[in-house]
Amino acid sequence: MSVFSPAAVIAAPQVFEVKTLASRAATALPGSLLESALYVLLAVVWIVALLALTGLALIYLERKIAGHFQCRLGPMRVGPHGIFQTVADTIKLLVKEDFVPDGADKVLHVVAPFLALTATILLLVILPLSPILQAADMNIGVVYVTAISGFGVMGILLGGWSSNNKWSMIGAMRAGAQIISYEISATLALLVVVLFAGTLRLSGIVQSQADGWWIWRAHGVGVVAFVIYVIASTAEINRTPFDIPEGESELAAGFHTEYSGIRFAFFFLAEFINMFLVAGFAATFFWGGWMPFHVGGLDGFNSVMDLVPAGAWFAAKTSALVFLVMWFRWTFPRLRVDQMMRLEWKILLPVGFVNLFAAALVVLYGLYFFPGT
Amino acid sequence: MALFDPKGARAETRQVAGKSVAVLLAPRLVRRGFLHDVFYGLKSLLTGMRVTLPYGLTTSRIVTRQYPENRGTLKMYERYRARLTFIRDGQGRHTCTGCRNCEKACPNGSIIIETAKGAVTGKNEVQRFIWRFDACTFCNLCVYTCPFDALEMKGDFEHAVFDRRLLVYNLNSYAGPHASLWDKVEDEEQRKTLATKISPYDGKVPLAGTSMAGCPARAHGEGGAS
Amino acid sequence: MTVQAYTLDDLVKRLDPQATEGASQQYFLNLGPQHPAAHGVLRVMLFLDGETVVRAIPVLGYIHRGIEKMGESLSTRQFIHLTDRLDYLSALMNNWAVARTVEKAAGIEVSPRAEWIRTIMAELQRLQSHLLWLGVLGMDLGAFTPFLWGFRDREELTYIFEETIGARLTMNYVLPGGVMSDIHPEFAARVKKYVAYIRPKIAEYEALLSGNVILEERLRNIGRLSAEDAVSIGATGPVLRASGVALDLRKASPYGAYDKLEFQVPVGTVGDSWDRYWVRFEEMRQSIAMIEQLLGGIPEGPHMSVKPAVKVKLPEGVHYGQLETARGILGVFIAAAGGSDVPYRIHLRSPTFNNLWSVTRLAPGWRIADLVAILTTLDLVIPDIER
Amino acid sequence: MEANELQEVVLAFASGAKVREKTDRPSLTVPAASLPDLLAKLKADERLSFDMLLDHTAVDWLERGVLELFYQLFSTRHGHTLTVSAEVPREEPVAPSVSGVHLIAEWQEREVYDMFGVLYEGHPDLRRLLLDDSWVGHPLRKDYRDDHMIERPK
Repeated sequence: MSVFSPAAVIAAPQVFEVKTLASRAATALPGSLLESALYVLLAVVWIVALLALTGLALIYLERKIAGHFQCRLGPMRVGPHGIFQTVADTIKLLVKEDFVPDGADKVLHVVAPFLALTATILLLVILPLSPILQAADMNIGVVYVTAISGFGVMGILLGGWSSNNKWSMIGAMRAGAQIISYEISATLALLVVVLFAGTLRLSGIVQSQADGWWIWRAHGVGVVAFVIYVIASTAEINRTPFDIPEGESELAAGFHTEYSGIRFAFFFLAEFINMFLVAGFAATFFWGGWMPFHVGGLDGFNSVMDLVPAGAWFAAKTSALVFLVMWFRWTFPRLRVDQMMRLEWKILLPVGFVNLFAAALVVLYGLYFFPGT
Repeated sequence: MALFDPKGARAETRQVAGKSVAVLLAPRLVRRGFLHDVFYGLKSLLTGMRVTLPYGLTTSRIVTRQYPENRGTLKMYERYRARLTFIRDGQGRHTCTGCRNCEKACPNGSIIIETAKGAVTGKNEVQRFIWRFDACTFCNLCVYTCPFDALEMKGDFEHAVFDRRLLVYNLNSYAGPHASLWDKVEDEEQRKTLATKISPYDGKVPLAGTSMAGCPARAHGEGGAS
Repeated sequence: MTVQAYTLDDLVKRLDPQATEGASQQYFLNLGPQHPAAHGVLRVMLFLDGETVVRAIPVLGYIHRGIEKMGESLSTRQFIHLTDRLDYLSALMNNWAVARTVEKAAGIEVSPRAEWIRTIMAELQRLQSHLLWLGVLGMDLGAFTPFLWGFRDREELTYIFEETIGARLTMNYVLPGGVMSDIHPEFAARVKKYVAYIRPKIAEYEALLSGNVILEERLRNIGRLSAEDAVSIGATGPVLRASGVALDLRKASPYGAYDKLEFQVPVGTVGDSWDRYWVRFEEMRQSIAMIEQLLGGIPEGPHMSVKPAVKVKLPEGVHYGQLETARGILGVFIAAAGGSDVPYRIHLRSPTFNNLWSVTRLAPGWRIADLVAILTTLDLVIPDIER
Repeated sequence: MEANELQEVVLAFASGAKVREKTDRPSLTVPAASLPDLLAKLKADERLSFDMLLDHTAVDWLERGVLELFYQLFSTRHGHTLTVSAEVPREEPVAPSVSGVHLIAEWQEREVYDMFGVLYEGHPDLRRLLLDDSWVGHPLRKDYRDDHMIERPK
């Protein structure tokens, strides 16, 4: 039963069947090894393309948006409105001398940026962009996300430590304390959604929002969890107001002071893709991911919403969140290192725990919207 | 009660340095416990975000000007001190007498004047007015002290060259007397002699105005941007 | 001789963690001379314990140009153009300080119009200096946007200077006897327009920065300078006023047209970074109010009372003049041998010299990030310190 | 307090002090040895309360063979000023440090040491301030010469 007239034209809400590239490869395997290999290759190409393209796009966007916030134009020279600026910069970074400073721990110095980027790539694998565009899915998805995002700090710590530079060292130590602390709050916020969705599988979490996104279905708890997640994950990706490990005006670049050329580019790329990932996960957990805007029961309305492809929903939500994070950066000053820790341990963490407890009560008594469906 | 009250400054009168002074006391910040601080802290952040949002979303507040593109319309203010030049009348005559007041006024010796007895008038006249653009600090004292209003600072831009020796100028393209003396010269030939352009300067600073590899010759004395 | 001078190396050796047993957690770190928060070439040697500053040793001399030595062979009129290069953000006030001292020494009368022009220009420049400081403060504390906004608003002011003076930064405008050129015919209209433009911008800064909880956290109670210490250090300007001493030469011994103006002196209560921030912020408002009052009545008259050809001879003796720049009291000490316009010795007491010294008092116990906040609220201009 | 009155009051304080002529402020010359005591007394006295050492510098009077140290004092309470000067011989320029009285004297004295070579007895940290430690000579002395100095053409 629908309230909207197009119901006659539009069929009942689409049922989203999730087919990840990995599962396709797995199903193809007994039949055709070639097909399976093709799917694996496709997944690899997809991840690399996603990495490169989002990287390029985000860096360009950040510059443009920063420019506009600051009454500037941003890049304007390379290509129309400077759209090839990032490409030009990438080429510059590629051909730049890639040096290891004197007295640095050579192996670790070289490995660190790869570690940082590896964590990012591992997270990209599981990010559900649409029902069909997800490289892999797993039943412990949330645990995986939490574990891997904590792994990224390794690269930063090693990079800072191996540089043989006191500024880098301070930056790395700050990063270690910061990322590990905020990991807790981010996880607590995600657990709220896990409670509601009843699954750790990311595609399952998205599908659990077919009747409405958790941010509003879960009453106030969802909003609080969302705010905590946004704050904590902004801190996790070292962006203003939590760019303490880099601290341009304090540490002169922090952990990547001594990096140049391609390895600096890796840190840089990892940082931007992390922003995309954080926005993507926030969208997935709280804004329904690729799930269109649905209201449980309003089938006609829901099917109108389904006309917009799932991937576009994801892109729109993620872009909005990316803009939010950039907006933070171009508005706020930076916190001090101990204030940042205080914010985590004295404000976010208690609020997060209380919120999780409240969420448990809400789930227990089925107080959220459309509990039956 | 918000954390910061902009109107919270208290006015009072204080005795300082033997006088009573009207002062405005800085407001202190209000802290009233956890919930109050978190709520108003968040609110203050949102206030800041509200201020920046219109900037981020629209392009109307951009103030950047794109420089080489707007070169044609770019106007410097008339008083802008960029390049020392002679003021010339319609016939291109200057009013410098070579009195050296500007040379003496120059704080760092950027001006060197060479004078000689003029062949035609028999009076002391300026041979070469050398201005070292590379050393000049644009303090304007030469223009200020000139008793004959012979100098001015022009507002052109784009003076970059690849060799600082090219920044040594000879301001007078002809070695001649003060403009008022010209009228006393009646002979047409002599006038021509007066207006003859002098050769590129080859005195103490040899390269001024001449060409060298990679640097095209520039007319000395006139024209800034080429 | 019993008095022994020593060197920085000696000091470092004395503090070296290897030399002092059981203090192995402590280390040296150079903040500067090339550091984003050093605003130029200030070098602060930090002796750190973790991130906490144990001792801060400012090391100067990276931009010392010997202006005082140069002044011994330049006439005062020529010397004035060098003062542009001290505190380049209050170039005009530096000019004025020397010009005033020379005028007082040589007994030169200055027309009310010249004094009016000097005053309004000085206030415009104070506003310009504080705008730049506000932007830089934002950047030092991690907010990049106010930095460019500050430059945007300051740019409009430099256009006003450029139109009348012909220079944007190194102005060399105030000479003994008056000012170099009369104001541009459009000056008053432009300033009026600017005042209308800047008021809403100040409100924007207030909403963006003053009210921001992060900024408050970064500044509140950081680097408290007590009034006694501030006076003993000889801190002046906003730094002293933030410590609660309302010493402002514009009030204490009015010069120019300040005696005709009504304004309040913003002072702090405890002398922390927040007070220094607020005092400067409020000074911008007071400057705008002063500019508005000044625009009300432009006196007629000559802008210069000394002919360019006249040498301003300094009578024999010691002359001292002072004036409130954007950063505090600039003192000009002239010892003249007499009969010449070239001083025998000229010395400049720059406000930031003393203000910087307070770092050695303020920094210990705070973290690197706080040190940056302290440095930025001291509003340092390094060429002014080193002359 | 009027300038003359101020001078009289201060003269009563300092033994061996004379009024320094040819200055535009109340000034006196005192023996260098009495400086710290005098400045401390001037600071402590209620009527004078010279609590701020605005400026300290020196002048090299080459012909007389002395370095004259100038202390510009200012009272933030009363707003009056006082110039105290003291002479030390050029050849053996030793003066007592006043950094115990006014904190900033520590740096001002370092600058004067740097530029004039005046050695301050009891200074806690007597190093060069603006020039490098390896610098030879004290540049603001009138007879200072080095290879890079250019004479201003007359």
